[in-house]
Amino acid sequence: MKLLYFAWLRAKIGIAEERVDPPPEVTTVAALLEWLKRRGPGFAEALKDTRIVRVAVNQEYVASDHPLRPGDEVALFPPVTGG
Amino acid sequence: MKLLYFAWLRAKIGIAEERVDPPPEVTTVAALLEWLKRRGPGFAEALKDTRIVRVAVNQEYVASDHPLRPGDEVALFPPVTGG
Amino acid sequence: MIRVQREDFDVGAELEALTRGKTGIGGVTSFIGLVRDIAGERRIGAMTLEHYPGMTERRLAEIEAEAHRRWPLDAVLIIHRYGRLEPGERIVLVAAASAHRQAAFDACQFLIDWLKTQAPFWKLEETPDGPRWVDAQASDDAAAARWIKD
Amino acid sequence: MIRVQREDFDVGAELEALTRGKTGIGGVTSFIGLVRDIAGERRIGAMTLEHYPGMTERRLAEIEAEAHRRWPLDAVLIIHRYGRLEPGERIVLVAAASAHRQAAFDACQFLIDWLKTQAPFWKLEETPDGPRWVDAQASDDAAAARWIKD
Repeated sequence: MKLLYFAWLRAKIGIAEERVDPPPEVTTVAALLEWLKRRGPGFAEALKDTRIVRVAVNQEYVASDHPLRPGDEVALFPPVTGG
Repeated sequence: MKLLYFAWLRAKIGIAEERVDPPPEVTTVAALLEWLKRRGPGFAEALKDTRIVRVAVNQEYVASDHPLRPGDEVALFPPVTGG
Repeated sequence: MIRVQREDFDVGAELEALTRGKTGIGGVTSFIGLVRDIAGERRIGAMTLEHYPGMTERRLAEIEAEAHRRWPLDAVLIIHRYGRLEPGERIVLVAAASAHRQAAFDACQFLIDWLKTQAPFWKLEETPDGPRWVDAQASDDAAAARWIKD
Repeated sequence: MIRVQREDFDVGAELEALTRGKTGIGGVTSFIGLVRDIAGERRIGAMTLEHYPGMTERRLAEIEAEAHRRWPLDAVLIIHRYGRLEPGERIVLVAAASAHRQAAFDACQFLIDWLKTQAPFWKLEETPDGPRWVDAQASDDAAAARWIKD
């Protein structure tokens, strides 16, 4: 699974992109976020309020119950501020 | 008094601009329109429905009861269609 | 700024000049009106725009001033052409620049809506059946009426 | 047409290209977003726009397609820049061309409102107190919510 982090999530986590192989019980976006939080203080800080974390799977916005598959591209980022 | 005609009013009346000296009882826009109607068939045709005639005195839109003075510039035209 | 002219205008240069050196502007909304080759059912060859020199400039200046009174704008632009114009040619450019996007949008819509019912311009279309004066549109009156304050 | 690029764009040339040869277009409404030197109380030196390559283009293409579904448009344009931009620089250009003025206005407003809440861009401002990520605006959510159909 490919993970991408943007804006202040990237800054807090300290990496822009990584490949991970989460345990089999991580089958949804919500489970992935909980698993990531436990990977270190940067993750815990970046993901402490998941209500303000937006998630895209394969470049489409998804809700927290969205199912995940091993080959997915999952991006985590704050609310967008373009335009 | 200077009179200006635009668009199809000008085309029907056949002149773009003239100087007139109406009789003393022509003290308002409404009276001017009635007096002009009697000046010939082009005027009668152009002014037969005064509801669709717009009037500007000294380049400001006015209503039919607006008073007139000898030195005024009075323009008659159809509803505008710019933009 | 307002201008009434026979010549075409350069949209990019005009909008650039409108905002140059004003770094508090967050957005510029503009509307360009073009000559269409069809109006309702009628095919149009070209049109000639007549106007009332002097009064046109006065009305446009009043519309510009009214926009400034109603919204917090950094700049307003109205350029309107007259003379003979072919399909595809530009007729009018209106633009409003503001720190705030919604003010720029609302003011720009106000400018074109009021211009259409207030500025003394008239269109004579060249049609296959001969020249034809364009009628005022009830929809333009309705659009302008949105901006009348109670 | 959509484009995501680091370089500046030529507004006049872009709008000209949008309408060229399409003589059924009556009006083009456009919005240009610019970098402001002040945001709320904070003085801004410059900002860096980050984006999500790939997803950005997909979202903008969906916004373009949605505008075409909702209004009778002849053309839609979205150009958005990324990278470091100084006050006064252009960030974004959106435009909608239609036979009908109101459709052009509504579609243009929709484009920028949806872009602001949907397209994955983030702004990092340079302030006297150091770099600062711009917060999403509740007013932008409210503006976008106008276009949600029941």
